[in-house]
Amino acid sequence: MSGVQQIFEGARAEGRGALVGYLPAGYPTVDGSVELLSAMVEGGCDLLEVGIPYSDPVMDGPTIQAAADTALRAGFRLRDVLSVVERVSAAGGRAVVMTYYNPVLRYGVDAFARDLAAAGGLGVITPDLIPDEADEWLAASDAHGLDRIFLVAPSSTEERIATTAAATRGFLYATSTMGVTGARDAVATAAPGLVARCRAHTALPIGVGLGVRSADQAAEVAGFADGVIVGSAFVTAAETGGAGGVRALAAELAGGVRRAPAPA
Amino acid sequence: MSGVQQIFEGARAEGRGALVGYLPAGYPTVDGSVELLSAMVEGGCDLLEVGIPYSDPVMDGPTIQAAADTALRAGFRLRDVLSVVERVSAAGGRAVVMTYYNPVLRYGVDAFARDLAAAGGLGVITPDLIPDEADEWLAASDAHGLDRIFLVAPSSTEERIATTAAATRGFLYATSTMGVTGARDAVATAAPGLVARCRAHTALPIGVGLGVRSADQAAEVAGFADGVIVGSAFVTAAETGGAGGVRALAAELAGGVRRAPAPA
Amino acid sequence: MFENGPVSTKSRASDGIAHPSDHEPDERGHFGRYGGRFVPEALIAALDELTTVYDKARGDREFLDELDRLHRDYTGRPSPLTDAPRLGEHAGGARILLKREDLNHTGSHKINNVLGQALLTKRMGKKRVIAETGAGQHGVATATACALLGLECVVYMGEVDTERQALNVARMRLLGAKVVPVKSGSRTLKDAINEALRDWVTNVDETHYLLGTAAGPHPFPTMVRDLHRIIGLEAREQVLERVGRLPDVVAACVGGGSNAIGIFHAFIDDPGVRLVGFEPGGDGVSTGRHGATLTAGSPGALHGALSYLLQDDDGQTIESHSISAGLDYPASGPSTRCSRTWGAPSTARSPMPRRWTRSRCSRAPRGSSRPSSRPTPSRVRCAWARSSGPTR
Amino acid sequence: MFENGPVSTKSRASDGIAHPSDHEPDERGHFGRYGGRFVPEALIAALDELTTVYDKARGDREFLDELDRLHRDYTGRPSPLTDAPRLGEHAGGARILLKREDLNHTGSHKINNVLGQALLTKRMGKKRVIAETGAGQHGVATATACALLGLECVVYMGEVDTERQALNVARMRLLGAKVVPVKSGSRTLKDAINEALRDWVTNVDETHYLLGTAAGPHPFPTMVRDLHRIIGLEAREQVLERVGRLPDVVAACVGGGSNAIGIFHAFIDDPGVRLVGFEPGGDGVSTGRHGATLTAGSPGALHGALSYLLQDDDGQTIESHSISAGLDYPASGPSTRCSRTWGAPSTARSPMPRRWTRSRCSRAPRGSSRPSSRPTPSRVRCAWARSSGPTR
Ligand SMILES: Cc1ncc(COP(=O)(O)O)c(C=O)c1O
Ligand SMILES: Cc1ncc(COP(=O)(O)O)c(C=O)c1O
Repeated sequence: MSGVQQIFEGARAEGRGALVGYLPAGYPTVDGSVELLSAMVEGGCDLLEVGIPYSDPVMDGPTIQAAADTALRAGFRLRDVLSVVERVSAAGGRAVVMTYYNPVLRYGVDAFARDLAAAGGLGVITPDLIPDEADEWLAASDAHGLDRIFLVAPSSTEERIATTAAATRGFLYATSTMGVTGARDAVATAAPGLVARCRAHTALPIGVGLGVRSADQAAEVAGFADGVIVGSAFVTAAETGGAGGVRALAAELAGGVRRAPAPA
Repeated sequence: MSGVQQIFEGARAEGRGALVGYLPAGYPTVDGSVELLSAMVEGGCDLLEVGIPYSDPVMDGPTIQAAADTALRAGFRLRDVLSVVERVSAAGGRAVVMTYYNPVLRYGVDAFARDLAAAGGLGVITPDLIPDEADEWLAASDAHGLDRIFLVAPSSTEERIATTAAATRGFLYATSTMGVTGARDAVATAAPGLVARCRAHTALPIGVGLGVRSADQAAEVAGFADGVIVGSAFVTAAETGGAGGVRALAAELAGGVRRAPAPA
Repeated sequence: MFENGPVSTKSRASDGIAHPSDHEPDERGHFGRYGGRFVPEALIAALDELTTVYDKARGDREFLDELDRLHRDYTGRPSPLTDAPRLGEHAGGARILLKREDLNHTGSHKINNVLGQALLTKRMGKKRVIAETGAGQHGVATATACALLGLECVVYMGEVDTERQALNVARMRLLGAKVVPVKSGSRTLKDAINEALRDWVTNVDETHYLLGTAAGPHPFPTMVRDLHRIIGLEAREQVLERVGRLPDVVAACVGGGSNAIGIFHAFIDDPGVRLVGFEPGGDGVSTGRHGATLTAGSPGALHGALSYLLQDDDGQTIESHSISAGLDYPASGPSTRCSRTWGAPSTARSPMPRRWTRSRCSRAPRGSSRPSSRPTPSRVRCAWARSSGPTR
Repeated sequence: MFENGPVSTKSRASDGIAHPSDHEPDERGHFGRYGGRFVPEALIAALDELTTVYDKARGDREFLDELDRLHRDYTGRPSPLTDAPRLGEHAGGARILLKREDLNHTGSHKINNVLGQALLTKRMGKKRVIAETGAGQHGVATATACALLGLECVVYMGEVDTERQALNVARMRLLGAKVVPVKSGSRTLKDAINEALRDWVTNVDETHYLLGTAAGPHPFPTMVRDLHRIIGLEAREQVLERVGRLPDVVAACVGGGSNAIGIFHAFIDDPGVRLVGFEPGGDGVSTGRHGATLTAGSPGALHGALSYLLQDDDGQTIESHSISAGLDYPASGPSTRCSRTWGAPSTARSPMPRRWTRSRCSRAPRGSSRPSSRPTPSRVRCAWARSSGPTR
């Protein structure tokens, strides 16, 4: 079983959902991001999603865009993500990278997989890469033992859910709403249905993301999904409260995923 | 013989050219224009050309345009030209009006002829009316005994010179150059030839205008034409020297027209 | 269900000049009382030359073919007729068809006239062209034709207009024209024409004045009208082909009148077709700040022709006002004028359309003095609209 | 001596979509290595729907006729081919012919694509259209088509572009579109596309993203190309009719690549015809401040397709620069990309034209990894020019 899947299974064994926390590498600086990610782990995140700041983040709302801009303006370079992963992994964190495809393509798909694996990274989430276009990445991730986390959406057909799940390793990322990243007041009503549809096609753990920002929402999501993915809310917490704010939010959300019983 | 022609014949009898001076009525004010025109007579002008300020004076250069604008801004109304003519005539001046056609058309062609004749005016110079379009004006000027001074240009054909001269009464106005009003350094070389061509078609006196500003130029023109017509130079003299300046220029030009022998 | 293939129309661009109509002025360019030549004698020779060269060109296959070729390959004629169903719905269910002169090269009907006159300029052996412009459309068209044919080009434009239409000034300069901002008078279109006339008087030997609308001294109103007749010739054929019958109404905006007479002309002899000209209403005809020369003007001579003017009691021109720089002109052409009802209906200064008549304008008795006030059966209307007119 | 009558050409506007060529991508939209779909999964259903509806429309006479009718009566097609003899002389004696897409309604080739997609939007039952725009030409065309067909329209435009192209912003608003100034990133075209994609992901159910160039995820590059193929189909017929033979060179400016592929496509199988694309040189390719993506870019995925990009060593997009707002885009479409010579000739960063090849792009083996450096016989060139491109 893959490294990432084990984390989900571990949480499930504890009768709860896994908590996945996102922050961009290099935000607000490279060292600063290591500190924030470590605080996430301390607060209770099971898995870190380390974002690669990118010039054209089409799946991201204003909060994450601004953080990526800050990181790029502070001089973030692609290789920095490897050192961030290496340092948080060394400190006991377990991390996947979340990245748009072009930086990987430019680095070299196989080279990136090799270097990420060497740095201790467990896998990659690819928001703008669908399995149909992923031949090179499938090969590289196989070669270097990385998990590959593809996304499904409420608009995905049964057939696409099936083929996407088949290409996925680690967990299947279900975007709970049509839209870009950003904390929302309510978890979209489409999420439970989407997760249910996914279960029909795969035994993989299913993580739900987009919009979660409170313990209550985390509890709600953990009620039907295997993992709760939180991004923008962590960026906002970092902005306003630094490492302490991130640690506190992680703790709150960790409480949330423990409140509801995990789905059978 | 017409009133205007008599003036030319009188000058010829003295062995000299006639001096025709132009100033716009109402410039700088109605009373001021009477004073300036009187100064012209005192200085030695044989005939006054009283201009009607008009909004769209296409045959005039910047000097006369500006004077017309000043008069209009000072409140000049069309009927004022009648009182100006009346006052300068009462003071012994002899005057024709120079006007674009539209003000006359608007006043009523016959009414204008009637009222101008009643005010003592001798005739009208019409820079934008050719005999071809002048049926109404020919009738009105006949009815009220006014001279009608049409223009010929260097570009006029022999045929047009002949028909224009035939429609003309008083004197034939030869524009010495292709162009608009404005003092020039040299009298255009086209003038003597044009006058000579006119002589072949008419026994009318011929006045030459456009560009004259000095005694020397006046003498030169008087060498081949029967009258010298001066406009912009008088406006400039009025601007800079008032009635005294106008009187002095008239005197200088009057000397000029006496210097050369009139053509036989 | 729909026909396809290229726009089909039989008329050639040159047909309006090649085939004189039944609506010609007298030989000195009078449409009834209107038109003629109210210009300095110095210009008569040039106007006569233009008349002669134009009359010869009208019968010269080579000239006509060249004009046709340019209008097809350069201007993009025929211009389409576009159905505007949503506008028609908005207007209460009318079927509204737009004659697309905006699709011509340089963006307006102006090029129809400009190319013809530019070719005539070459025929006259002249190397320099001057033009007036208001909105800049005519200036751009003229600068374009001059660039095409290698002619020197000077465009007079009121200083006020150079500011509000700066983009067109830039276009003209890009095309190699010299743009002269005119600072005299009201610093708008009428003063640009004054300045162009002054230039012409001075340089008439080597210069053609490429006048931009169906105004000015003979032969301009007739020549400009004829060069624009293709608008109506095409439109009439297109509407018959598309709809199977003639329209109830043909409407056009009236500045100097060239696009209006260009489209109206083909329908003058169609008794069932009402012809409606829209004049710029400015702030409203009752305010005096408008450009509704036909509705609220009176007969007068300006810029070389007797026509309808905005003028005060002394015959001084009144500045016109319009939200559209291109319609901001205090007179309009004598060939549109000839079909106006003489007399002043009671609606003259109200915001209601004004009635015109469509009299035969050819060889009407001259010198017929002032308009009588006999009202005439209405078939042509002149309306004003607060915001009619082109936006560029 | 001259032929007259309307522009004659046999091609219909819809021919480019009705008749697939020999230069089709694979069924997932790959032109060789390029193209494809590098987008969030959330959009795949919409792209699949679009592909299906488009494929069906291509064979539907009623759809094709409606498109033809609009292009004839509304757009003004066929657009003329204009001889530019003075430019030819200036260029040393070449005969230069201009394909006049500028005469189309809304002033550019953009309308070819826009009308097609707007009709497809109606077919999909969607009521809302979003679009990106740079210079504003595509935005104006889209706002126009939406006004025509009664669709809601939102146009994303970089804040920098809204300022330098304020006139087009006004036009779009006049046409009833909502213009959203995009304040993220470089605040130009690429960020407008990002923002449009974000809107699309969020509102994809009722919204069609009317992409303006031959870029983006499948089926856009193929569909936009085919909607523009009429440019080349007409031009090829017109040049044969006018000159009696094919041209030596066909040249086009390359922004996203839609006008270029639109005209090139008809000549791909003519071995004697060189195809030359001009890219924006900005301050010069050597300065790095330019928009010459094919000359100085490298393969990458942006805005949904694998193509050539201006990017740094980390794959971050580099801002493009051009004096022309319309060419200021850091990528270009995969269907132009497919004919580029793989490999980097020594002229890659010099101001010399760069060689392309015209390989058959259909169903090339996928996943063929990075470009080999085998130089290929040149028949297509890619040049850059310091000041090429449209001025509006
Ligand atoms: C597009 C357009 N239409 C109409 C006019 C008005 O002129 P006319 O009445 O001569 O057609 C203008 C004047 O500039 C114009 O640019
Ligand atoms: C007139 C015109 N031509 C060309 C382009 C470049 O786009 P493309 O390369 O897709 O033709 C634009 C872009 O706005 C344009 O407006």
